[in-house]
Amino acid sequence: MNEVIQPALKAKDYATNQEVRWCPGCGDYAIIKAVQKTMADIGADPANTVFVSGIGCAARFPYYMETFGFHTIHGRAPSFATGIKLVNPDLDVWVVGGDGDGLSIGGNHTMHAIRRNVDITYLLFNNEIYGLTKGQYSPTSRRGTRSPSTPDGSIDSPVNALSFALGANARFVARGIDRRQDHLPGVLARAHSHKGCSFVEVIQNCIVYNDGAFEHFTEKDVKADTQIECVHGELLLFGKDKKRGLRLNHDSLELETVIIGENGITEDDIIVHDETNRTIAGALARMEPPHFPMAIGVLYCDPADQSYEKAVLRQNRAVAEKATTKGDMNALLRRGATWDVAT
Amino acid sequence: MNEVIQPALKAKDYATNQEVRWCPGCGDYAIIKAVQKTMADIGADPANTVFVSGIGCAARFPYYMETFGFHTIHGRAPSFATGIKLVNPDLDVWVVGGDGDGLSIGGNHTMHAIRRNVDITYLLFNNEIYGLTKGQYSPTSRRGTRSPSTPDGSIDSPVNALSFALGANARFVARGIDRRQDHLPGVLARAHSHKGCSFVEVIQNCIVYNDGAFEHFTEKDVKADTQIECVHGELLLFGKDKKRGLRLNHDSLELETVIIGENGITEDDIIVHDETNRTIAGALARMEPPHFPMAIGVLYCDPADQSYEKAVLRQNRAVAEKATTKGDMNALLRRGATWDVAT
Amino acid sequence: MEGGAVAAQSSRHEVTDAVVRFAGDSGDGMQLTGTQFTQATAMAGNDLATFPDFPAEIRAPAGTTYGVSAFQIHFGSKVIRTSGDEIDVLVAMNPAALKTNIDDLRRGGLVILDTGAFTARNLSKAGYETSPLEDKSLEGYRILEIDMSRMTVEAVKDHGLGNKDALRCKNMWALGLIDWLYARDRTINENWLRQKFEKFPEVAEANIAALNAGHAFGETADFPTEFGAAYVAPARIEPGTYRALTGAEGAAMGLVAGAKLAGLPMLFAGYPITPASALLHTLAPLKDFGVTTFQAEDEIAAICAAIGGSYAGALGVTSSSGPGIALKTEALGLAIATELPLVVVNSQRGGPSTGLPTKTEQSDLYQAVYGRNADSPLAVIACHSPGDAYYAAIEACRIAVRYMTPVIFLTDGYIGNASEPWRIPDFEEHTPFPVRFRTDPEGYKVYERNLETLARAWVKPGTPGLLHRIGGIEKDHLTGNISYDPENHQRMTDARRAKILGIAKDIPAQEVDHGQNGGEIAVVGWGSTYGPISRAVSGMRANGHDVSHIHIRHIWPLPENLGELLRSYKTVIVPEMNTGQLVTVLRSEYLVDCKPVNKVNGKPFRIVEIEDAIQAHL
Amino acid sequence: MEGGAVAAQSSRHEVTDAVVRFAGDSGDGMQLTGTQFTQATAMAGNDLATFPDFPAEIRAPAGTTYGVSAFQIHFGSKVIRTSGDEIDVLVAMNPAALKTNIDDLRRGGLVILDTGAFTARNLSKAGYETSPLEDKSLEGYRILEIDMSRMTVEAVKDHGLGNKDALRCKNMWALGLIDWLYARDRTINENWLRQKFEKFPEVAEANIAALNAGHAFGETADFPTEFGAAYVAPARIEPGTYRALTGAEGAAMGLVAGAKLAGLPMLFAGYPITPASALLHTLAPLKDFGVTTFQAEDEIAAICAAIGGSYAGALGVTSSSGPGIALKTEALGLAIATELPLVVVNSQRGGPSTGLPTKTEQSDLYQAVYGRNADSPLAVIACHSPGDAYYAAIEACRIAVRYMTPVIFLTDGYIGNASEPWRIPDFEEHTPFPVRFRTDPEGYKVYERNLETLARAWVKPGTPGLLHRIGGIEKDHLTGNISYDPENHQRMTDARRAKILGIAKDIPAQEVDHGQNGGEIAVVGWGSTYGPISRAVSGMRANGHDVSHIHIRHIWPLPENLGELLRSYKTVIVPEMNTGQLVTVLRSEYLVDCKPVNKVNGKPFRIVEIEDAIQAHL
Ligand SMILES: Cc1ncc(C[n+]2csc(CCOP(=O)(O)OP(=O)(O)O)c2C)c(N)n1
Ligand SMILES: Cc1ncc(C[n+]2csc(CCOP(=O)(O)OP(=O)(O)O)c2C)c(N)n1
Ligand code: SF4
Ligand code: SF4
Ligand SMILES: [Mg+2]
Ligand SMILES: [Mg+2]
Repeated sequence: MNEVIQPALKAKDYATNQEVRWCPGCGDYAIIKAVQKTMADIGADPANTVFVSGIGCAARFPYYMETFGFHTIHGRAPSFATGIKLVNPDLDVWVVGGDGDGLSIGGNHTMHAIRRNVDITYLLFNNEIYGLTKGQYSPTSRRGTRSPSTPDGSIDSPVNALSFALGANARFVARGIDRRQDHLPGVLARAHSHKGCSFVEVIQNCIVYNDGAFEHFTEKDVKADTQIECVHGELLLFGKDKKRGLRLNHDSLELETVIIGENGITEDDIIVHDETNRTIAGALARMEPPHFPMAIGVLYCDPADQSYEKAVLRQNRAVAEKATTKGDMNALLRRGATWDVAT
Repeated sequence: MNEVIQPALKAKDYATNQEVRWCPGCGDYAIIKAVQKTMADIGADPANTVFVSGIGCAARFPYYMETFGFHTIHGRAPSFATGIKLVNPDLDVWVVGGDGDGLSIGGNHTMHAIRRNVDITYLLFNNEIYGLTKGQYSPTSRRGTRSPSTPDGSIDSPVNALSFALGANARFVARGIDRRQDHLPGVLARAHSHKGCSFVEVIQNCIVYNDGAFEHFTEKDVKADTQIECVHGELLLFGKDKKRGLRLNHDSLELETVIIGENGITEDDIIVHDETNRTIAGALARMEPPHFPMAIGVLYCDPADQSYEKAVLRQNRAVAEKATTKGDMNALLRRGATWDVAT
Repeated sequence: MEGGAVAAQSSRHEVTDAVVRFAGDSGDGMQLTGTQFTQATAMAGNDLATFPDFPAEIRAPAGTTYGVSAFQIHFGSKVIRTSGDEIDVLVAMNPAALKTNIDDLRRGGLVILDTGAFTARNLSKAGYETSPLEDKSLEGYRILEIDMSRMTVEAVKDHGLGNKDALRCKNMWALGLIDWLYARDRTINENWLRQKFEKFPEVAEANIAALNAGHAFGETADFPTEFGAAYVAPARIEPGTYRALTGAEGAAMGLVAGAKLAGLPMLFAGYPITPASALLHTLAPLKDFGVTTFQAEDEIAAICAAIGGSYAGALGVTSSSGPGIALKTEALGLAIATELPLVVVNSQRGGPSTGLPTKTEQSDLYQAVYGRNADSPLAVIACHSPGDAYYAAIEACRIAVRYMTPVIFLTDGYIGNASEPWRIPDFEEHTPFPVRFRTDPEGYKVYERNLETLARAWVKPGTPGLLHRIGGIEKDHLTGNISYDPENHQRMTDARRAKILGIAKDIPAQEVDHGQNGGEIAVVGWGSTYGPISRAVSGMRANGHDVSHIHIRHIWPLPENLGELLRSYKTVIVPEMNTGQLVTVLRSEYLVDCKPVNKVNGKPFRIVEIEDAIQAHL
Repeated sequence: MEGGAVAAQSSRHEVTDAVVRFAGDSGDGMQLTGTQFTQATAMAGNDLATFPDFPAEIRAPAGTTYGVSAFQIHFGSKVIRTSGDEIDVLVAMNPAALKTNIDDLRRGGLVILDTGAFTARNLSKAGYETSPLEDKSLEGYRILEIDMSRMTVEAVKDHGLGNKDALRCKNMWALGLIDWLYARDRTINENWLRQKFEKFPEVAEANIAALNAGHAFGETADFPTEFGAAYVAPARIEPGTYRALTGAEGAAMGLVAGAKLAGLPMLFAGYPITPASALLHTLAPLKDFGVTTFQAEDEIAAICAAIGGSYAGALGVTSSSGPGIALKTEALGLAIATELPLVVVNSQRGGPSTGLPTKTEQSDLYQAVYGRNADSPLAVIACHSPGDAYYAAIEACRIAVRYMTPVIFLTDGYIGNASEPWRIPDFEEHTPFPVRFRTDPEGYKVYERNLETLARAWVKPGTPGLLHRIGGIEKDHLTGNISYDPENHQRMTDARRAKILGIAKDIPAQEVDHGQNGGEIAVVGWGSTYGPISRAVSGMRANGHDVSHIHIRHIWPLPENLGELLRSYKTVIVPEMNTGQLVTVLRSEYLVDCKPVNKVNGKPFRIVEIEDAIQAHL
């Protein structure tokens, strides 16, 4: 066989030559690093990959990826991505956007891309703020957030990105953190390999407008006690020495954090993560410090038999095969009753 | 005391003199009847009540209510309602719309009104079809729905209205059925009395474009076995002689239907409905025949301390009181550095 | 109905044309009846034009005036251009139908009505205080009172239908009668019934029985002489194979043809809205023509998906009507900035806001030409009839792919629903305009322009060696990278403008539709006013008036010779079904004192209204 | 910088005006420096105009050209109308700032630069291959090389800041120097620093030390003679109390004033977008003025909430810039149909699509006047400067509530960010226009119109006896019930049009801003081109040319006398920062051959560009 061996690409081969224009220290740098590493890990073909984004700091992402890129308009990236997939289902389509882009103006498109189960990998960078427009609060900002548009503190309660995705019948839901370079690429690779819409929330620090918003669970000294890595089939344990864990209260059906060895708690009380369990996924998604650790990793994965665009294509083919006109324009023009007018 | 006693209004007093223009036999007739009955039951003041709607058959609702009414544009009713409440929180605002209006074009506004917890009563009439535009499938239509826009059957999987609302952090979620005149007014009254955004899905038969879509659980002969009425504090039982019930599988955390008396099942196995339990509410919302009965009644009710517009008003007042300008325009105009130019 | 000179068929008297309107309750099947009569009329070789008028409600309570559905057909042995100003024969299936339609009947015209439906209850539902059959309100019209209900039930009684179902055959009875009146070959209707009710043969036969009974009734009925059995000679129309075509079908097939001629698959993304949905419905089954239809969650998602489709290498098409198009404007700006092809179909309807969804209007021209933020030029094309919709849609596709630009294609509710006999072209005779995607990496610059068209190259994602990024931020005129450079922005703004204005070189010079270059009066129209203007102008020319008809298809850019042409007339009048929109564009472009003639009541112009406007300037 | 005749202050030489630009890295605090110098200049009684120029990035990597932030101020003893065509003095804090700004410096102008920042690394980041301090590229300019970095660190060393923090005081050093150069009273800056760093007194004192050091340096520095210590006499301006005002502040206070004058609370609903967000930010704290601000989930929700607010009896206001306004068009149609008051503020920016968000443009006039589906008339008002924004916003509110109509209020990024000294009016002197809600049930008809204004009555929900329903479907001209009646639609269409056109009777006749009625040339402008047109016209008039300046505030409807006025000039030229939009409206309305003069590079016109355009027609 006369095959040309392509040298494997490295993470940096997925970076464009364009100057990256995020603020120095922005969490987006870490995320793009993780994405580029993931691309190398999975051996992504740049020519077959498209990054689609809306508007926002996060949405500048495509400019920095040595792939095809479409920087569209605010909130609508999932719709463009759907169009792209319907025309060419073989393309590897990633959607990238911020919390404002994906959950404020774009919430509806996010929801519909999820429920249709379009085969895209949706990365939502949640910095709980509008970065690009200089720091207004976002739908994920916590109550009381002071920002230029809420100088006296915000009043509305935030939406939880993953609860929202699950409510929209997501079949793949995961969470990662900008600072977790050791963990994030794994999550991204899983998301990418999922057939259908995979929704990943990536916690991202905006150093300029919301610095430290996540430090209570991302700082080195606290992270072991405030993050729990969900791994399918493994016990839901956390803490420095993995002595803490999640137990289910069978009456209230709520999760509880417990300490192994205290009050007679043993490993048997701890639940094993089952990423196909929708109910548990919902409860994990809702957990927040200080009462709970933040759940990261793949919270839910339950692939449907088929993604939307593939099913559309299949139907198109099946119907086309049975059609009597067989794509013949003259037959189409003449369909139905016709009559002749002679000279 | 010199009080003028207003004679109590009857259901029919809440009907306008406008000719109702729904198709004969449409489920909307039953719903408006239930709403008018509820209005009478709760003694609603017509002059203080506003019905706001988008566009669709359901959205014609305000024309038939002898209250204030605003028939707006497709999908945006919750946004108008939010504006109304922010200006006058004392008005009793009801939002009415179809599944297309509220979950297709308007999904995002629905989501944000819910998460902000604006004090409105949102009635979503779900007929699983676009009635007004003559029968295209909707985001709640089941897979395979044949319609003018999907002549070969729809492909996307539907969204579940109540799961969606819960995913958006709804604090009140309920379901009623057009044909259940005995049950629906009770649900509506509960929804109305809830402070904050109450979201009610009303199952509605579109006799012209989707007739019988719900007959598998609304027809007389099957309804006892295919509907379960959720009542806070009571056992989740159903069936003609209330011998069937819902049990929780403590391993899978999924609900199961069981029959009392069979396989050793007793009433003790049946769960008691706790409308403040978010996890159970999620599971109830997802139930569907044939494997499960449809859950109707108040699935979830867990009021927040305060609704959005009330909290806004309170903040406005508190900040205004502390302000040094005290609403004095000349003080505002002169705020900051000024200097005088003499003649 | 003009009296015919020679009786061409035995005892029948000849007429050159006639206008018949079928009117009844929404449940009475008037649209079907009209369509069937149209079919039979077309097969008889007459020229024709139709005007269906639906109620706004889905299914209003029976007997109400707002539940009346009507279908008008104008046919003749001469060339027919409009569905007719006045009705000659009104078929009224109930009092509400009579009430809402009688005003359009010409003085002396014939009403055929079903007395069986003129019950006290129906009269009162229609808002009649006294019966029009008894008071003198119908004086001046000829009335034929027939108990169609009873006769229908009688006719179908052997077919075992219940009374309700039997009564539903009433429309076929009426059809049979009118078939007889104009000597139509009713086997066409019979065949159609058999096919439609394939699975319910007894229903088919009952309907046929009613049809035959109505027909038989004609023979014995006591028609006023001038309305007796008539004969309408075939029109002298171009030889060829014909079909009846609605505007929605014309536009749909034109889009499919356009994509084929470009060698592209089509992604059609829409969101239902009256009257635009018809296009989605017509295209959805055409899966064997490389058409994928996508019902999006809203209009914004629809246009974005269509742009995504174009980006991926298909012909992206989106469609809506006024309020939905409004929602698409932001995304349209992106298609303009990224210079991707896109066809945006606007089926105009009455506005503002929800307005009058089932009524027609031409009031979205401003929106099409000017309705965007920023300097955002694009091309605008309007079709003027169902058949023209086919060719105009092809032209829209051609411009979109050749110039890498969005094109707004304007049609309206009237064109969309109206039908006309259409000479079917041979697809092989259309000139293809195949798209050549760029695949050569050598020297590729994202925004480098073709020197002739000023279009950039179209590259499909997935093409090795051509990785690039585009977006809505201003881009460098070559590399396509983000550029905040002031001179570059000026350059790109100028280029976008020049590209669109340059299309004027690539479209036909404006012709005079009827009349001559220069003279006293030009009547300038666009879109669905074609019929009445054409008819009014030819009528007045026949009477010796110096008046010409110019009809504009290319609304933007305008044809290069148009200014000169307009200046060659003493007076230019511009009838529009809006408050004066094209007139703004023409006045501003050419500083010609074009006079607006406006009508905004949801109905097409009547010929006489155009004639009056011309008269006023003679 | 024009040479002054008399040295008014001891050894200082007098100049009538000067243009200074501060340029540095986004992190260098140039906007603050500029604002502080503006404050001190205003207090000195000079007239002035400023032009802040932000980078598009939030915080670009230090040292890059695209991270440069600049602030320009033009001040003088004469009336100042623009921020100046050319710079007299450029303060360049690093190589990138030099590189991106030097082209705007006049030949012979002065550059003051911080040599401490001209490191090899910074030079290369700025894209310099050789140092401009060493090659001959700066020939023709006067250069003052100062190691500000070192001198700042030196000056603040006693205040215990780290090196990085110490260096951040560099901008205050530069401010001190320029304060000295123009004899500014720097206690104003000191007070501000003390207030700003109230909680960090050591930071305040370090900054003050830097400020003083820069000032002290001035005394000993070796300035080129013509740039030595200058004195700018106070301008002869109207007596009164003044403040510095940006366009965003002007518009915000004008809206608040408008609501107060109408006697209404305000619901301001917006969604952040550059450069419109400033309005939201300015209004959000004003809770004691009856203002409720609502950050909606998107622009559509924002306008809908604002309309809901108006429906409920407040003044609904929404605000965005081009792409966001595009999203609001569908809902705008509803406000037009339901005839509710609404103010829609558009802070225009460069387009199409995302375009150039931080650059200015006037390209949304088409969108404002024509940019909707259907016949959807509304009023359009444009402000031309920060101070004018206040009065224009009040006028927008007045028209909205008096005519029950949406009003589009056009401003732009330039006006929004620019500042000027503003004579503060006495609020009590404004004429109130109190809204009277209808409360009387007697004979209430929802769409009955006031005979003078053609407005319908405004009824708050909650008013007993006035229950009614409104919506976007065409409504009966009296009852407001849904009406599909053709004549009613015509009547309502005509009424909506007449109502808006009738506003022309209620606005001031168009005046000539500068010059006379009739003559050779009129230069017609709108919006932020006011300054350069005004300056160019007065300059050319001073040179004896017959040219006049007309500036239009009421874009729609246009003032009644405008047509006649335009016809009284031989030539009318219309400079716009777009490809020719107002010109379309004027040509179409008046058939006057107005000539467009266009500039679309994201920057305001320079005076000389307008002069050249006038010259070309002399
Ligand atoms: C239609 C429209 N509305 C508003 C904007 C302004 N805008 C740009 S990005 C953005 C939000 C940014 O927040 P997010 O999506 O969270 O992204 P981040 O910058 O935080 O990464 C907004 C409001 C826009 N560009 N277009
Ligand atoms: C912007 C806009 N898009 C589309 C439409 C057309 N439209 C009117 S109602 C409707 C959907 C109706 O379905 P649903 O909301 O489920 O209400 P139903 O008629 O079933 O009660 C659509 C698509 C519109 N009026 N406006
Ligand atoms: S503003 Fe925030 S999110 Fe945006 S680039 Fe800067 S640090 Fe990152
Ligand atoms: S179309 Fe369906 S939903 Fe609409 S009125 Fe008729 S039956 Fe009801
Ligand atoms: Mg964000
Ligand atoms: Mg529906």
